[in-house]
Amino acid sequence: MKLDRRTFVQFSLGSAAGITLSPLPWKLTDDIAIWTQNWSWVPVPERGEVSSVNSVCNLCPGGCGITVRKVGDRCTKIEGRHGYPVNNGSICILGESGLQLLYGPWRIPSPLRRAGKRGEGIWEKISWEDAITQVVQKLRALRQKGESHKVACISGPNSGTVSQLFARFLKAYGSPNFVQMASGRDTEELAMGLMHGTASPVAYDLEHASFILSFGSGLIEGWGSPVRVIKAHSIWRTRNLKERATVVQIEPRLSRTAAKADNWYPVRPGTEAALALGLAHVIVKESLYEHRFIDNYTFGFEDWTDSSGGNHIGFKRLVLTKYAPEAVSQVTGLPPRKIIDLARKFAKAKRPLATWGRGKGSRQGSLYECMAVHALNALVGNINREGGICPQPEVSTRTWPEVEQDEIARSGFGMPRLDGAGTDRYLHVKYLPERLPQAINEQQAGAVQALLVHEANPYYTMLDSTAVAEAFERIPFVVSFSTYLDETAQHADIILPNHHCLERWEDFHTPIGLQKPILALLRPVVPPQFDTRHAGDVIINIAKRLGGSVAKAFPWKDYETLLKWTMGDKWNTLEKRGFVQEANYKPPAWEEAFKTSSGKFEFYVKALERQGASQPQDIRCLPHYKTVEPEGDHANYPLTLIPAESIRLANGAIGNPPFCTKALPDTVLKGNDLFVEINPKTASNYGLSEGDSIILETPKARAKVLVHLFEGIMPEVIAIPSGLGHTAYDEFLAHKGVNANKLMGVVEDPVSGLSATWGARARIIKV
Amino acid sequence: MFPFCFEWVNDAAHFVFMGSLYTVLGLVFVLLNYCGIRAFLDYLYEREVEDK
Amino acid sequence: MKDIHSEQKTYKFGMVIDLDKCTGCGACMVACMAENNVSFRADETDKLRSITWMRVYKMTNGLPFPDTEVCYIPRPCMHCEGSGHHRPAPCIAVCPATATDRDHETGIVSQIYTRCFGCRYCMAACPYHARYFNWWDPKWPKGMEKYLNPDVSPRMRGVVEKCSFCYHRFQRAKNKAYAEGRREIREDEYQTACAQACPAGAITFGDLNNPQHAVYKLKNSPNAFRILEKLGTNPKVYYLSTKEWVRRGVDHYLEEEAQD
Amino acid sequence: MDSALIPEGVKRCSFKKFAIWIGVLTIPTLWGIYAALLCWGKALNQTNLNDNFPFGFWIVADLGVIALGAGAFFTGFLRYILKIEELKNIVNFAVVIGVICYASALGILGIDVGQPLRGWFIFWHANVHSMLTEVAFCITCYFMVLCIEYVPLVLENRRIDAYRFFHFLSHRFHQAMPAIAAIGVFLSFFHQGSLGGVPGVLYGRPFAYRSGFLVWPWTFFLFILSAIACGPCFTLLITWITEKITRKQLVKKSVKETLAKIAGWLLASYIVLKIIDTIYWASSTAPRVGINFKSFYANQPYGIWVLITEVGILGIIPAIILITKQGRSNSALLILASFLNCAGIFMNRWIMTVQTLAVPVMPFDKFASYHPNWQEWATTLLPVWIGAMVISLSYRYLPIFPQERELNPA
Repeated sequence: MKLDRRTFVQFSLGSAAGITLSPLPWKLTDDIAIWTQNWSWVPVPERGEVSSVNSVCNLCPGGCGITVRKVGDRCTKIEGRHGYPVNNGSICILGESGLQLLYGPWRIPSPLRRAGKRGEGIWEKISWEDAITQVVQKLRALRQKGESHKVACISGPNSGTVSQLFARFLKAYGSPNFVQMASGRDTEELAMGLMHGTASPVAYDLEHASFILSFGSGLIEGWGSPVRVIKAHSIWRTRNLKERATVVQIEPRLSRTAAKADNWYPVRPGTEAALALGLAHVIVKESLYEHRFIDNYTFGFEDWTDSSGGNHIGFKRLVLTKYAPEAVSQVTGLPPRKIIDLARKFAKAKRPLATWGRGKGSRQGSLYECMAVHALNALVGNINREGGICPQPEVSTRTWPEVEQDEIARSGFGMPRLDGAGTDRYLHVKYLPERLPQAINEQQAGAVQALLVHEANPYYTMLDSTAVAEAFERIPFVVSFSTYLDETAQHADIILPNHHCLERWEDFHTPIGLQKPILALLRPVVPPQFDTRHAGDVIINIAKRLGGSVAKAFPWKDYETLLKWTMGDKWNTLEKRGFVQEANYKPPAWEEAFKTSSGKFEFYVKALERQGASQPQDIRCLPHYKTVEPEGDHANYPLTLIPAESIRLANGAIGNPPFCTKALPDTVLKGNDLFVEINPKTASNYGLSEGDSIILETPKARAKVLVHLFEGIMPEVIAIPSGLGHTAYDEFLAHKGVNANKLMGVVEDPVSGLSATWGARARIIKV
Repeated sequence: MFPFCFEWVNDAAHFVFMGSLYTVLGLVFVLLNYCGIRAFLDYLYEREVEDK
Repeated sequence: MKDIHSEQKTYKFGMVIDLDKCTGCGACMVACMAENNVSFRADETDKLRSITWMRVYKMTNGLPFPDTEVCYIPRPCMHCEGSGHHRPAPCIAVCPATATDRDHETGIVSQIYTRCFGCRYCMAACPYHARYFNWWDPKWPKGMEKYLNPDVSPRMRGVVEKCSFCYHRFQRAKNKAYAEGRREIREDEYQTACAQACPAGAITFGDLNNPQHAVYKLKNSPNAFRILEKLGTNPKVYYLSTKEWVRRGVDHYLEEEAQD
Repeated sequence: MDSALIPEGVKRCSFKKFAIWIGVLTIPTLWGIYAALLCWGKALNQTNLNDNFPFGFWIVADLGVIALGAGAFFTGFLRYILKIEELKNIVNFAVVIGVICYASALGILGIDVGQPLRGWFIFWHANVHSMLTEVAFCITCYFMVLCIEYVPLVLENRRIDAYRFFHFLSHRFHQAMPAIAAIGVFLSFFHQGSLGGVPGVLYGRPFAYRSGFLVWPWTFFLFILSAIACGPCFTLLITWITEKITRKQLVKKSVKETLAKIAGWLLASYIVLKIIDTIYWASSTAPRVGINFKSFYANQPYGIWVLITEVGILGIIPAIILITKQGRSNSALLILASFLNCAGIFMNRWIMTVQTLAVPVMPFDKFASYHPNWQEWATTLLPVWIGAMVISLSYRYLPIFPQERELNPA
């Protein structure tokens, strides 16, 4: 057949018609649709046998019980454990994001050795054998040179056996420089130690309180054990109107807690102690205090005379003379009327309770402020009582045998601590983590030859990040035990990655603020996902390799053996139930409650007589208000910067997981730019409107941020979200926003030496 | 959607709506075929039609 | 829109959220994301393109410092009942491909991802912004797909998704009940992920028709209200608040309308 | 070169010139195709659309071009059903414009939906209660009808007509045209209305929601009326542009004026009804859900000026021009009025789509604004270039304008 144009056209038209009428197009249309429903790049979760494992979450000091739902060998969900005494089935935003931390790309897959410059992020994968050998060689060399005291160790604020292992290691090795990261409990322990004679954190009976006076505590922002406190908050809200608890929030910013409170009293940042003492003034003046307690179980309320005949003023005289509502009003900015009202309401409430610890309570804070707040609690007599406070109890475990130090260890351990804790200047504190970078920077190079970091991310979480970075520069050998590639790990020389908390055994002691002691057990829910090892095992291994008395201090085969040994008779219950609770624990009655030298609750803390000669002795020993002035003068830095903490934004050693970052409102972060909150009044003074770019500058650093106008913040105050500005981790967290810690310097508490920083002076420049 | 589909419901909405659709489609189909067939017949018999 | 299951036990699942208790902590948002395989991206700050089946809104009373007040409003899909056959939920009425429908057994407004072809008419119809479009292919960083829940299929790009009241949990509970020879599921057997996680216990979930369920009593409280009630969407999500400005703040009122 | 294809007795530019013209049009076309490929390949994040604006420029363009394309069915309706014989001189061109408009609408929808490959689910799993289903069914059917109306025009090409079969086929089609036009009219009235129903039924969106008659909200009827008011004007506008480009008069003035007069009266009645509707909506529909209609216009750029511009400047003014004899007999005014009319309808579609979504419904929600990005512009303008090509080709090779020979004697 000749193919001319006509035939061609006919043929084409014919075949087109033929194909159209055939089932082919229909079949294709259908197939394509089915293809779009089964794209290979959309994951199909594998099915498998469903099971669940109970454990404990240790992402924060809250210690919630968790139930991990598993499908096959995959963890698919973390839920609150039903019947668990802390959280009973509920869980917080961070805890339920835990699987993103477990499976995320920010995990460190194996031991790493730095291959590029510090912080450059170029790593070489090495074997565990190699990695440990290198650490051991370095430590051995230092020890042989008699420089064992030049090894420092920073551990998380957690009180479990792993932290203690590190402390023990340093002791056996021969260095005094074991430091735990800062937290609010440092100051609480100190205040309790001084006033009650029991150095433990404060346990609050929130559930039974009927009037909660919070001095800036972010009760529902992650303060204390977050889920437990939110649950208590719901109890306050549940009772019928008559019995409904009243919550009063003292804070310059309308935080979530302030928003949910019945009354929000904004005071100038840093003046909370003055208000507490002003309230005490009214309570004392109007004799609204609990006479039975004050008269019988306290010391230093009234003026007193010592054995040598010296006259001392008491708390009563102090507050009556110095903290009249008008004077306090001048300081705090709160009208006298409100102060008087608040004091009366507080004192007359059935079970009033004052809480201390700004934000999440993760910053140390001023000792006198803490004492002033607890003096309030003492005034209303709610010590060791229902709805009151008591020293936080612990479940006892077996004590490890004393470390037998060899000569090197003895001499190294005997050297003064770098941070100065325990010296005459800082008599009452164990560690001064926030002083450490400064101490390192002040001394000649080489004060610290090697640093071990465990469960902490000091490079990010410590105040004055610039100084911290400098201190790191001065340390030639940094070993990180981190699970994640955080900032500290990024600036380490060797990383010995720890198991994720869902992959390991560990003990967890009473969550912060709980009145009933609990001992709980983290257990491996899944086998290790990467080539990681338990930090406890690694440190035992290192000790054994170092040999001699160091090895002898660790008679246990491995961490699991040690844990079982330490838990003693509680192990079986722990393994079976996951926790041991002394549900019937009751704090001792007033008669036996106080272990102070006077045997009473001390308004006048005799132990402070020896310290801080800059002030008259009587004032020194009594809770009083003294401004903690941040760096910078008012003329140059007319504004005040405070951190804004949120439960949706983890600002501790654990980086915020992607889910939590996703849950952040768009008034915190826009792209990679951070918003700071400014009152519209202040903003209009600077000609700023919503979303404007500004340079925020403090004496420590400057940063470019965006303006978010918020009526809920005090004029002249700027709030910066705390927890962003990471430089490590991954694309889901790094380079988003600004690290608030960078902008704030360390302000040393004059008496304790702990960091009393609550903010910074600042100025803004419109760009 | 056809009346034998599992989602089909015997109600006014379906009758009216789908009914209209099928009517229209049917009409168009009939018209097209009518034109085509008539034209084909014209072509076969070379019928000259009066100009429009 | 079909009535063929008349012999079946039917429920009307709904939610009551106590705004006095809600602390705006966001646990519900993440519980939902974790349960329902919601994808995430490096930058989720554009909230107009961020999938959050459960989203916590913040409402302020508009007064200046220091009289400012704030209330948090968790907003799942309202699972609107609409009014009768002729006016179903706004989204159901408009979906051209019947990809969203009211489940006869549970009253849940469903969404069939594999059927949705992404016209987004339902999103235009929904006044609550409860519906979200997949503007991107969902991607999980390597290794993270391990935590995905096999009971919920991950969505593909170009389709609309929304809160399902954790429907798969209902099916799980129902299967269990049937296996145990029960026709009805118990209140505690079927709870949504957000209700389960909420640390404040602010979210109560259950059968609104069942007097034994907590939601039944709560929804009749004088403090109960719904968002945009006047539109007639008839949501199955109720809220509780003792604060007048909150109750009034979630709907429109003409100036002359007296305080209720 | 292609003289054998060009209709007899008319003058056309050289093939080279024509090829350059088509070539020029290809450039923006490729730009548009590139944008479309981006949207298909990388998903719809390539646009400025978001969860607050699930509908945007594309949907506006869809509603707009379908309204503008109404010239085809309405002229057909006047010509074949009302037997206004004079309009046979413009009906062909109206059909060409109609085909382009409807093809554009379908094409844009093909980019707009998230899963175009399963777009046919709208037919397979149809929800008969959805206005969009009605729209999809009608415009698909009507597009088919338009194609059938366009085919006889193609068959009239000299070369094709030379084939005897096509000659006969063309003839038979012409015979069937009134019936086809009738089907087209039926379909068109419905889908133009349904397009109005698309926003009108959104009872969760008080800005768009309208009460109505049976299942049809008032916007249903307003959209029909506005479409048939602007369709003919759009035909006139395109005719004018074609005349400008070809530098020839193609349609007699009397024909245009007839069409303009009809369009004018339709527009006038539309505007009256629109005002009544707006008053009723502002005074009754919106207050019933607690909303003072002023609050709809509280956020810029959607201030009250929107209403004034749409109804006043782009409605009342062209209506007055078109219904007065002096107005429409002045060519410049006629074109101005046609343009304002079309712009007004387009603006109406924008408002009913975008402003509806911009106005926050939950009182604690934030107002959001929207503007299309380049991908949306490029794809939305794609039909303009392709349309220009189709018109150019049709004009060159097909006897679209019966009066051309008479008006431009060789």
